[in-house]
Amino acid sequence: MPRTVILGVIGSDAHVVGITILEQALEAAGFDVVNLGVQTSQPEFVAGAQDHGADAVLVSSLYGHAEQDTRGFHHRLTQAGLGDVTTYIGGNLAVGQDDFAETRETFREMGFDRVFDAETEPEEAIAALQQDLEIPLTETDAEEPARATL
Amino acid sequence: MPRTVILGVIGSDAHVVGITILEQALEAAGFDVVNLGVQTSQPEFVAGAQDHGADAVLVSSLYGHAEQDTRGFHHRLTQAGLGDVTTYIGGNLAVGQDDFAETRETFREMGFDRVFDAETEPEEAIAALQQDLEIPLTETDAEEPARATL
Amino acid sequence: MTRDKRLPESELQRIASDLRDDWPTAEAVEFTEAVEYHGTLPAEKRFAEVLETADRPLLQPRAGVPRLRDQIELLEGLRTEGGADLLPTTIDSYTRDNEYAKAQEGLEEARETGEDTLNGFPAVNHGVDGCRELIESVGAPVEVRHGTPDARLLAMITFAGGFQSFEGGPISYNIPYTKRRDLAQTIEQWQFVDRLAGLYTEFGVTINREPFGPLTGTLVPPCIAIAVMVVEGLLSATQGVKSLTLGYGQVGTLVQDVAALRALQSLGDEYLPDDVTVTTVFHEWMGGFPPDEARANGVIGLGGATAAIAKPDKVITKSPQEFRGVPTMEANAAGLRTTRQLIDMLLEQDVQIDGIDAEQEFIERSTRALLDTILERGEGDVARGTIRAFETGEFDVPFAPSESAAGQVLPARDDDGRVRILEFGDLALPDEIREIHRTKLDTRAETEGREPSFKMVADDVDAISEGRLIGRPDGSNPAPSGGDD
Amino acid sequence: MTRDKRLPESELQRIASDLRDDWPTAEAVEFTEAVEYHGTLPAEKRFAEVLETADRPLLQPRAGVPRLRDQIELLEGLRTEGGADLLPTTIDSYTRDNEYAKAQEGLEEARETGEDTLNGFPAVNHGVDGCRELIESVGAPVEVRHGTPDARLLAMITFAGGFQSFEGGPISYNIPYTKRRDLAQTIEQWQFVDRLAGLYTEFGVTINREPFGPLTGTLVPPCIAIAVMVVEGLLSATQGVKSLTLGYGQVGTLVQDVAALRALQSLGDEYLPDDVTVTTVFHEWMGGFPPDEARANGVIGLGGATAAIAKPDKVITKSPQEFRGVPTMEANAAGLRTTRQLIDMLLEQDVQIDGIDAEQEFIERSTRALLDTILERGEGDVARGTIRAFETGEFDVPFAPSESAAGQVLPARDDDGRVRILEFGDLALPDEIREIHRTKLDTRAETEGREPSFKMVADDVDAISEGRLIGRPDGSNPAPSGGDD
Repeated sequence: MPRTVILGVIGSDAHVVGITILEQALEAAGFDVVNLGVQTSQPEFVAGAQDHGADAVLVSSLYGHAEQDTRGFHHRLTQAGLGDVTTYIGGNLAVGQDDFAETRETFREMGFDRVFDAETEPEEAIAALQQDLEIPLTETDAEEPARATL
Repeated sequence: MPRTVILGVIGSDAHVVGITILEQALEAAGFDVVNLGVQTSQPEFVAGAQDHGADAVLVSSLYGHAEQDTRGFHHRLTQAGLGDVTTYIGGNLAVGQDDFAETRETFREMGFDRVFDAETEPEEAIAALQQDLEIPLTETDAEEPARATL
Repeated sequence: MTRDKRLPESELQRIASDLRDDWPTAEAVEFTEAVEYHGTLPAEKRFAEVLETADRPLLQPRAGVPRLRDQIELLEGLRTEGGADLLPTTIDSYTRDNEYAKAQEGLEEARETGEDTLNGFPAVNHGVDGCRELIESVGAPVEVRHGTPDARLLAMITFAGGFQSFEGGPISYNIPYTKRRDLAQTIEQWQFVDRLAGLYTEFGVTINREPFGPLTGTLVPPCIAIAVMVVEGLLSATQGVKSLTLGYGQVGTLVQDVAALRALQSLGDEYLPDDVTVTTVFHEWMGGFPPDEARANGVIGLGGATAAIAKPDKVITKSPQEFRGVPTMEANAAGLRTTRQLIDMLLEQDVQIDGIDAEQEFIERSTRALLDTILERGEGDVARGTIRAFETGEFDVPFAPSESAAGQVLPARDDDGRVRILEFGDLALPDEIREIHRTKLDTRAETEGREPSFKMVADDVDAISEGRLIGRPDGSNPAPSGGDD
Repeated sequence: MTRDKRLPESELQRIASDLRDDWPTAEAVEFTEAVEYHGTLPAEKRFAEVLETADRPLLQPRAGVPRLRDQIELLEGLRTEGGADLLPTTIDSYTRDNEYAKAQEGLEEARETGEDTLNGFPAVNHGVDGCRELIESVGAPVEVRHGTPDARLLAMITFAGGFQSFEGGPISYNIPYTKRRDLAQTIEQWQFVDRLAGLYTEFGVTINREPFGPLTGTLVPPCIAIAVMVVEGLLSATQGVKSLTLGYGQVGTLVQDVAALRALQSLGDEYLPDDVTVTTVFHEWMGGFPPDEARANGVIGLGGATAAIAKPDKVITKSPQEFRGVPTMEANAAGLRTTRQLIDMLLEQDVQIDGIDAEQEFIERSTRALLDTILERGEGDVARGTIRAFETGEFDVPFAPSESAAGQVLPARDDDGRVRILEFGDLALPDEIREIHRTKLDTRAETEGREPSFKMVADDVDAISEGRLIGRPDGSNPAPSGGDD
């Protein structure tokens, strides 16, 4: 059974390239992907997760305002009965040259299960999902995806 | 009657491009030119001026040691009975970003009739020679030189 | 319903009068007086005239800071130290969202604290007089560059303020910039801008209009970019615009870039009415830059070389500090001079590269297929056809954030580095053209020993910033880490 | 009398033994031990092997400072921060004049005061052990670059010291560098250097030799440069050299530079014995640089683009600080990275430029005419023929300070920017070739509305540093003054 993953760029951020490539990678790896696109608000994420029975919500942020944009996000999810959904966040999460370990800690405390920097390859996120959602390897890509899977 | 001009790069300086072009320009302007080339010593300048009955001696220096290389030059010329010969010096006459007015003064005091910086066009030196050697304009180039004059 | 029809005078008046309520500086706009004002500007500040009579590619940087004095100083620096032939004024992003009150706040903060809290020049807030002071204080023509989907008030004020060139268009300043702007509405808003430009033109003041060619700046296939340029050109021409500069963003492959610029000029001349003067602008690489000034200079160098061979009318330059965002004036001027040196060393050389004609023919054939579909969908009306073709995905822009675009097209480089299409979605390209793209990408895939897939796209998006053109998987030719890393 | 004959072993020994008296460090040179030492060097430090097996143009900067530690640090910086594939060690100018005592004084002063009073690395004074420490401490092969007419002792010590590549030759390190060195004597001195390299080669240690292609670095017509390269290659090959890198200095015209590099490889392969591996090196522009780093980056950019299209085996890079003399390590590394970025963005592109074949054919025809005359004058002996042809002016190098060259040749650019010959003197080029040069220069003269004359030469010499390729008289396209001016 394919797992459903919700993707989106939060806030008023319009960076679209990374999430487009991530969408392709997740689909190729056998996930059902719902890409909410850029400039997605917290309520839109929650509604998307509810409507599609999401197993995981992946939040992207590249313009440096991730902390403000995700404040209260997990509270909202819990209220909507989605407290168990796996949540990741990735991108340029802080303005300036902060220590990433510190940034990771901040977002872990906010409730995100995993925190990735902007250099993360899609493969890394996929491997993490496979582990966190306890997906047997046979269920997803054992091989290089062919064009047909795109 | 064409006037004779002696050219050379003084000292151990091997910059040849400028003097080659100056030679061509002077010839095109109707002068008899004796180009002693690069790495020419003071005695060679004096001998050249004597042998060819020079009206003017043009000394070039581009490697920053002009002051050392020309010390005593006019004394040598006078001793050889060439005290009247017109002498010019041009090039990068001092190391670093000195004030050129000061540099000019230094070389004027050493006896050079005119002092030029490295940006000087051949035409300027030619005009100066025409004036200093009192050459009527008809004697030299009133017109653009044809290839045949090279 | 949105139609490609000239906006009636009455409608223009009505909208203008409505817009006057949006911000107090609109009060000062008076058309007749503005036309007279333009008449006082010397020939060297008439944008269209300078651009259209130049005998070599003119250079223009990007630049905008909030305060008037600073903007004048910045532009004069770029002109005298960078040798810029044409100057820009880049507008802040609050203005782009029509948030003039926020822009005002930012401007006042900048004035009080001396710090630039806006990322551009809020021309609406500076008003007609501020704009005129700018135009009068700098020694070259100035263009408004912005990214504003609804730029009607900005156009009213900057045209009255003496600007004679205005970037953007309903597709190029909507689809790549924002998520939820309705395309039909944006087309109508730009009809106002173009009609206003057309009216000035009729009164003897030629306003140059420049659709934004690079779109999303990320591996945009030339046929898509050029189709957008022709569509926006047609929409502008309908409103009376007579001076159009069509744009194209460098993809980094010499043959394809030169071919695309030639196709752009050629299709522009063909599709647009005879009384419109079509010029072209080449944008140096708009994708990710290497995080290293020395390598960035290499990217700029290739841009300059391409421009020298393709000979567009204008080149928008990049700076070696591109990777860190807004460059200093000095870095911006350096990008101008590096570009100028390359152009002036190459411009007089006769460089004819094999394969440009074939690539140009392929680009033109593909662009025609898209334009034919658009005109068909609109039953001859380009506005209607554009809206419908975007709805169906028959017209699409890769990596567009907009919900108005299907966003199904994925580009990738072929084995020669040229940008091809990996995923077409419903893009209106016939099978024989699709087949050529597929074959080219299969060849690359074979070279790399992998299947054509989104991984190529991902690798290609990062390649230039990592020091190469094609995102090969083997990690060969790795870039040495720069001193600035 | 000087002949192109292999130096007998006895003669080699005698000269070597005489040279041992020139400076004490020569004592430490022991051939057999040195061969063994080279055997201990890992594959990545074997110069010829690294160069000859590379799959893309390798980059090499110029660099030399007096103290050993500083030189190691400088070279490692250029390798790690600049991405240099091959490293240089540039020798100081006292050593070039064989003034080892003065070099020693300079070295000691540098060690005491910490200031660099020498303009390079005095390898003779550092001796065999110093050289070996250098070779062992850096992670790439290192070449000796110098400009020494009589480089015999330098070769003895640096070969024993682990260097496996050595620049220069009897023409290329004499005629452009000095006034009064006798050419015949210099040829004999380089026969020693080449024979020593040949002997190492016979013992399994390939010493790469690199004639200095740019010569006077000032608008050298390709046929003259290539003829010198072939002559020096032949002289080296006679002495047993098996790895030859022939050089060429960029003139700035894309078609001519690519054609010249191809002609160089092609004639090198043809004229040199089959068992000699011929590679090529392209020197980025050696003439005057703009006094502005941004514009200098443009010149470097064109060099990188040319290299990417011509694909020589090696590129000697320039730095943006060229105009002010010796660059900092950082600027030198920046020049490497700018070049690398351009090469890596262009290398995989298929760029075939029209007219390269025709230009190559013209260059080859001209070069053959010079080489034929040289061989004729020597009655088949290239050494004798070279000496005689220089005496008669049938072989000549423009702007050469040497009294051994007639110095009658004057070059100028044609209307396309290619370097042609304005004044031939007695250069052995047949009338039909001269006529082509004349016609090309007449066309330029017509464009400029002036006669072909030395004024073109003077204007061309300065043109690139003033921001353009061709020294047009009208002063159009003036360079804006740079921020660094």
